Amino acid sequence: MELESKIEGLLFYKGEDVSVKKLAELFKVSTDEVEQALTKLEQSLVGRGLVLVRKDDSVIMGINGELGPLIESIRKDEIAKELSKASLDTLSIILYKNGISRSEIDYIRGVNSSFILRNLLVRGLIEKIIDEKDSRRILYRPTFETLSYMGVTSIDKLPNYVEVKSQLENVINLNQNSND
Amino acid sequence: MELESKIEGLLFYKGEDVSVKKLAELFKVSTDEVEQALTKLEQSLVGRGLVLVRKDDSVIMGINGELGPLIESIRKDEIAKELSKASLDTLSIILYKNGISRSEIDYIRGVNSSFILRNLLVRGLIEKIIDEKDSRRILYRPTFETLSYMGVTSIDKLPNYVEVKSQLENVINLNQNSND
Amino acid sequence: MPEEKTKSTYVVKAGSFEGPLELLLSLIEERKLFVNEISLAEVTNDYIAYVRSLSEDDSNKSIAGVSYFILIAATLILIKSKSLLPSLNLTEEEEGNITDLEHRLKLYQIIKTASVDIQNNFGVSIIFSPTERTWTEPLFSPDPKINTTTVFESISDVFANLPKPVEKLPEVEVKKIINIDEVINNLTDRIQTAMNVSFKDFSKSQGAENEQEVKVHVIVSFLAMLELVREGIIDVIQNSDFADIEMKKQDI
Repeated sequence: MELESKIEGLLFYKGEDVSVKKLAELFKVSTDEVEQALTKLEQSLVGRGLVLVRKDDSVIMGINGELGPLIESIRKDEIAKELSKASLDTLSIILYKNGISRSEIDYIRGVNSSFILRNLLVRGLIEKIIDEKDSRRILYRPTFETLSYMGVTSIDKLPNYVEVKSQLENVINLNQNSND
Repeated sequence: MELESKIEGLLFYKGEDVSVKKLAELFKVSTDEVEQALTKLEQSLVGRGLVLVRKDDSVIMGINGELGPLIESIRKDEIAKELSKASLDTLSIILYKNGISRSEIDYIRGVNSSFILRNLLVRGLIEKIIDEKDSRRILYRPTFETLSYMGVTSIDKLPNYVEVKSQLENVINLNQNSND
Repeated sequence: MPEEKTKSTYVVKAGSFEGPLELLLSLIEERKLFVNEISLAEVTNDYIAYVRSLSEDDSNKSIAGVSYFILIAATLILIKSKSLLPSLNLTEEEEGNITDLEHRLKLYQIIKTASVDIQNNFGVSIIFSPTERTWTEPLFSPDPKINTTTVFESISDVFANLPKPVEKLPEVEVKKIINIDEVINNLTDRIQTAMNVSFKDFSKSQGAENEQEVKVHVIVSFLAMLELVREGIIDVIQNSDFADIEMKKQDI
C-alpha cells in the first residue's frame, strides 16, 4: 500500500489532527516523504466526500464542506454559529494574523479583549501557543475548528487572504518606517 | 459532487453502519441508485486506506485491514500514555459533577475539551450518557471502573465532595445566567 | 457569556460600538473619508458627542469601558487642537500618539472589511470531522496518577484558574470622573470669576484621587476647554512649548 493510503487510513482512525512529524515517526519515513504523500492524497481526494485540512504543521481529515448542511441536519446537537461583533473582530484579527499576542489584539481593537478571547477559547475557535521567540509570551492562533467553520482546507484559502495579508503588512511596514 | 462521494462523506462522519434504505432517504434517491453508487465507491477505494464493508443491507466505512497491526499499536500507545495534566483536570471535573455536558466542561476549563474527552473515553475512564431532562444533550460521567480504581465506593466519598460539588454548580449557574 | 455583559456597557441610543476604534471608523466611513489626520479632526466633535452620551447614560456602569473611549478622545483632541490652534506645539510623544492612532485605525479598517467575509462564510459549509468518535470499544486503562488526592488537587487547580470577576468601581465614583458637562459648567463659572485660569490648576482642582483618575480628569478638562474654544467662549494661550495653557474669558 502506498504511503498516502496508509496516511489516509491513519487519519481516518484518529479523527483528530496529527502532526507531519508524528506521521513521519509512525511510518518511519522522512517529513519530506510525508509532505509528498499528503500532496498526493490531497489530489486524489479532489471531488470526493473527504478533504484534507492543513494548518501549521498538522493535518486532519474532514468531510467535504458541501456536505456540511446535510450533516448539520442529522446532528442531534445544535451548532453555535452566531458570532458577536466583538468575537468576529477578534477572530478575524487572529485568522489573518495567525499567531498574535493579546496586547497586539487590544492595540488593534482599542479595547481589552480578555473576555472575548476566553470565549473564543471555550468555543474551540482559537488556541494558545507559546511564542517560539519568547517563551514568556502567549500567542493566539486559529484552530482546525475555525477552518472547518469557514469551510476552508487551509488558512490561505480564506476569502481574499493574500490581499488582506499584504494590506496588513503594508500598514505595519509603513508605521515601522515612520518610527525610525 | 457525485452520489458516491456524498455517501463516502456521510459514512465517514457516522462511523457506524447505515442502511441502504436510510442512505436513499437522506440523499433523496432510489435504493438502486444507492447500490450503484456503493459499487462505484467500492471500486474507487481499491488500494486505498479506507474500505467499504457491507453486511446485509447496511454499509460501514472502515480502515483497510492491511493497516490493522499499525492501528493496534497506535491504540496501545494511546491508552498506555501518561495522563496529561489537562486530562486529569477534566477527569476531576467529571468525577465531582458526575453528569456534565461538554460545553459546561469547556466553560469551566476555559478551553475546548473535545480531544481530551475522546482520550478519556477511549481509556474507559469516562462514559457518555443521555441527559434525562433533555434527550439531545450528552453528558459525561466517570465509569464504574474509575471509581473502583480510586477505591471510592460512591462519588460522595471523594474528598470535600459537598463543597466542591456546590462550587462547581455555582460556576455552571453563573455561566447559564450570563447567557440569558 | 461574560462577553455579552461587556458589550452591553457600550450600548447607547446612537447605536452600539464595541470600542473607540469601531466608533471612529464608522464616523469616518459615514463621511466616505480616508483615514488620516484631516478626517480624524473632522469627526472629533461627533466622537466627543458620543463619549458624552456614553457618560450620561446611566446604564454605562463600567468605568473601564468608558475610559477606553476617553483615552482615544485625548489623542483625537490633540489632532483637533493642531487644526484649531496652529500655534500649539505638540511633544514628540503626542505626535507619536497621533501617527499611532492613524496606524491602528488603518489596521482595524482592513480587519473590519475582511471580517464581513468571515461573517458571511462562518458556518455555511462546515467541514465536519468526527472528533468525538471512538472506533474501538473502550479498554479500561487507568493511570497511577488517578487517586483521591490528585483528583482533589486537580479540581482545586481548576477552581484557582477560573477567571476572576471584574472589579467594578462604585457607581458614584464613575459619575464623578466621567461627567463631561459638569466639567464644562465648572470651567465656565471659573472663567467668569477670574480673568485668567491655568489649565493645569483647573484639571487638578477636580479632586482626582489616583493617577488614573488624574489622567481622565486632564482629558475631560481638556475636552471641555476645547469645546469652549470652539463655541468662542474662551481663548487659549500657550506661552511656550510644553508650558501650561492659559484660559481667558473672551471679550464679547
